[in-house]
Amino acid sequence: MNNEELKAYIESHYGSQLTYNEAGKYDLLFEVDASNLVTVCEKLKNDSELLFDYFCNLSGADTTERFEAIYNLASTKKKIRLDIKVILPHENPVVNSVQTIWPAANWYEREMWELYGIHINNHDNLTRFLLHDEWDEGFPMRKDWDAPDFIRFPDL
Amino acid sequence: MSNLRTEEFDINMGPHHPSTHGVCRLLLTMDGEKVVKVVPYIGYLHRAIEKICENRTYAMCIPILDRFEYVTAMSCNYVFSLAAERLSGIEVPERAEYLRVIMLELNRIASHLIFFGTTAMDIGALTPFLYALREREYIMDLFEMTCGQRLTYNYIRVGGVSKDIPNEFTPKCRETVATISDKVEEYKRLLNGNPIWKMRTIGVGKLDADLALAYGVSGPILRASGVDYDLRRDDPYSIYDRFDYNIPIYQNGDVYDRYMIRLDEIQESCKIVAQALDQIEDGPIRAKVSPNFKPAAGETYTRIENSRGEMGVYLVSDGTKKPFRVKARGGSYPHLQLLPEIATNCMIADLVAIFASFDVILPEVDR
Amino acid sequence: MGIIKKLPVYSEKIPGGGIVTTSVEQVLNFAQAKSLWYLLFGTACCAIELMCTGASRYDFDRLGMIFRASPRQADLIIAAGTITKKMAPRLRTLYDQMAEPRYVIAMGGCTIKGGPFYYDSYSVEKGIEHIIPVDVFIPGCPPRPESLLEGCITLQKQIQQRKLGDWQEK
Amino acid sequence: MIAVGITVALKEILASFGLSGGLLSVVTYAILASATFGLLSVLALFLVWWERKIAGHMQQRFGPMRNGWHGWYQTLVDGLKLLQKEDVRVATRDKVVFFWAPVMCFIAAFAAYIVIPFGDGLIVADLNIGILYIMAITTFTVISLLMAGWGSNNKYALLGGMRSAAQVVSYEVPMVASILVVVLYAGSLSTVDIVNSQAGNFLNWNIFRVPYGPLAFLTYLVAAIAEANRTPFDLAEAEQELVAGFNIEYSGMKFAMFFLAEFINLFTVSAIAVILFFGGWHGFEFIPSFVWFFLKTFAVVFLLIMIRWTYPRMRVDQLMEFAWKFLVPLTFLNIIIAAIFKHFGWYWEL
Repeated sequence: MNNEELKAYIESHYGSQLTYNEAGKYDLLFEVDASNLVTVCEKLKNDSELLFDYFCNLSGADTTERFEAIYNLASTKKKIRLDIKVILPHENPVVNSVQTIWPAANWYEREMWELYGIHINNHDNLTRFLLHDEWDEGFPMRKDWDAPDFIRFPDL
Repeated sequence: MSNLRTEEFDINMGPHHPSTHGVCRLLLTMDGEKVVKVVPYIGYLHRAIEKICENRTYAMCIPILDRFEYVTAMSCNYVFSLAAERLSGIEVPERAEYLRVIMLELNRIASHLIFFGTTAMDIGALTPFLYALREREYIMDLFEMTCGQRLTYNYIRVGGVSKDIPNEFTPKCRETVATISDKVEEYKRLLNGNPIWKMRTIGVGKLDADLALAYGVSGPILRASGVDYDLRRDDPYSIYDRFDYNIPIYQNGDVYDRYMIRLDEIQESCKIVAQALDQIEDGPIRAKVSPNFKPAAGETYTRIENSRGEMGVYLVSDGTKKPFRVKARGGSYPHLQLLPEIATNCMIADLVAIFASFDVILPEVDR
Repeated sequence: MGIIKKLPVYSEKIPGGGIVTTSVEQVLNFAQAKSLWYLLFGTACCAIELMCTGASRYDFDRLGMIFRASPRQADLIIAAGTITKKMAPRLRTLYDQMAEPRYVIAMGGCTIKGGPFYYDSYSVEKGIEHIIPVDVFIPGCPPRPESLLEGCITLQKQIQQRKLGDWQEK
Repeated sequence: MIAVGITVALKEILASFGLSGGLLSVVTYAILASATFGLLSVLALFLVWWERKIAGHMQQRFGPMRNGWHGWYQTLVDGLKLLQKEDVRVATRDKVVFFWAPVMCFIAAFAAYIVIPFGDGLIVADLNIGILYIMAITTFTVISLLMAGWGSNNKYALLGGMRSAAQVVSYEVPMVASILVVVLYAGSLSTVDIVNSQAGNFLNWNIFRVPYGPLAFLTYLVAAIAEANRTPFDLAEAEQELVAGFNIEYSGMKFAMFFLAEFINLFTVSAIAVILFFGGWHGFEFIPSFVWFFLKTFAVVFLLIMIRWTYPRMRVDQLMEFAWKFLVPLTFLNIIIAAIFKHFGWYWEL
């Protein structure tokens, strides 16, 4: 299944929940509403045409107006790739956990919570693990984050 | 004996411990020699590479990402360059593609040699470690000849590679590859027939395919569990389709298979390098890319097959000279996450063997 | 080793005692310098070069340096690699656990001033000098094995020039 | 050849100075003990250097090179350095046990040499229960390791101590059983008698007395490696698992004592192997007997060092299984075979 076929398939079967986003350059990128995320992911994993059984990566991003969570999925059997983006508000961002579908998501979600402050619902172990234990300076990966001993690279 | 009162105790393995390969802390709950519970704690090498990259130009990101996975720094260079090229649609010259493949495969060999050495050392045989590093030095010589560095290369750049190989590289590389291919046979003779080695590895730390996929395990560990999935073939990049090589698959998913698959991969990589040296032709080594290169706005998740599994970079460009977001995904991250699943209820010596067989490199986990 | 520390105090009271002090000093310093057992401590990239230096081609053992896994038995801590804020207290603990006399080599840019992670990093300790006292700095990212060997030989020379009791003050 | 036992000769010399009675014995044995102690200390230093050189050359490097010719006084320098090191005493230690563990290990390692004949007549005391005495005294090492593990108040150390206790207790059985085969033939527990029973042609050495000799030697060797805590049975230290095992909290001189004792034990088990299986000091007449003894012992030491740097380490449960399910039945079977051969006289006496 190449990218066009995959796009057509997804638009015909998941058109109501997934909307195509053309920012994705090499692989397909679809946007999903935060409330639909878990149900869509479950369907994508169990769809016999797609079988997205492999969770590559989850990254958060901060665009200063909103937060994004990007799920990179792959199928080892169908050899296809798909990215899903969830857009979250900048105030009080919350996303549901997908670790019941892919246990691999556990640490990625934990990391996203720690570095971006995106709260994860239904996560079994939302504790600090990358930053040191006494960390109380907020969420360092946010674009507007600053701290007294944080030295910025001289402007280029 | 059954009414003898025993007590479980906690033991802290790391962050400074000879067999955690860096600074990982495993909190073990032990019942005598048996490990009842493993909780990995990471972050002792969290260096904020992703944050740093957001404030650098694309060319300056590459040396930073070198330190993301220093054992196969070429892959880090490559995956970032590939992502930037995919965003902006840069065509890489033919010769540069060959040079990239040669360097990537040499680096894979170097990394697997380190795996072989450290695994043997963790299981208690010290000498193979020195043999493996001896062979690795030959590869370091080749890298040094090409880009002047032994570990962090900054060689593969956006649009090509930084320097052409010197004339004496090709004969020396052929010789090295042939030597290493032979030496792998020697390693197999050294350890495979050894009953103690077999006792310590066969059937230890079994990982079945379903669990492996659920936890996002990739690379040699996934293939040792019987899943035939190699990104060089299944999500093609570069020019890997021009070479004739096998992808070794093992079925049992124990420490022994994970060790064997890497030795086999060294030999396959040797084949690829030899073929690439045969096919390579003269030509330009770099497309025209300005130092303040600005890719088109967009985002991509690019992944390649690294020696430790899938290495990926999620790169977002907003059209300026600095990347908007760089998220590096290392193969070891899910592997370490999986460790508690298969390492509970084994002996502490098995835990060490399993940890070694995962070939976890901590900067890749912590970033 | 209280006796040795007191030796100059007593020996210099008797005529010609200075010679005794000097020769004892020389022998003891020589022993310390030529038998630097290093702690197996590596955090990042430099650790790989440290391993290479211990291996066949460069061979630390030639200088009489072998690795010990337990800090109690080590004389030298080669801080190889980036020290993060999370790791810094552990490094200090390791240093405190070592028995006197103890030495520190800061290997690589990260341990000197944060190296490539000086700017824009929220979690890297900018140099280890304010965590533990450093004897020799080795620049490089990572330093070549030759530089590391040179650094160790420099440390050996430093040790041999010490006066008795110097190492108690550190 | 020293025809007279060294003890007798020394006693005669001392008697000529006017010493007699109990004092004479005390002085004699004190002198001999100090001589043995000195010899062994030098020997241990040499063995450490030797091990490092052999390991180096096996691993395609050189080992110590900078201190003297091929680093020959490297260990001396190490010792002098360890002497200067601070003696770290953990606050939470068990004071008495922590202090006495290395001392006991050291004493146990040296005490075995009372009955080891270095050459013809070169023996401190020819006890009639020599081998039994060695077995008894070397077991003290395990108590000291256990003490070190307990006294350090460190979990790694405790694990190491417990491991070594379990290991040594298990391997004592096959070791004694393999020795029994030799004792059966010599008809005596005295080391001198055992060596003398192998006198004459080298085919009289127990190792060549087929079929039980080689087997007894191999089982002894395996058990001996386990007794000396060396790879593949170095579970008590197991660098990659337990950091440094039982000696994790020891520094300076106390560590040096463990370190030296380990190498003395290595020499002890090799020397016993030579006494039991390789005809002790016997060899061609024109070379002094003690030279033969040392040559043979160093050959066995060399073998043990080669084994150490070749094999991976066993796991603790496999170690136990190997001892109780394989070695013990095998050695018992060997005793039975040997007894049958002895009963029917199916062996040569050249």
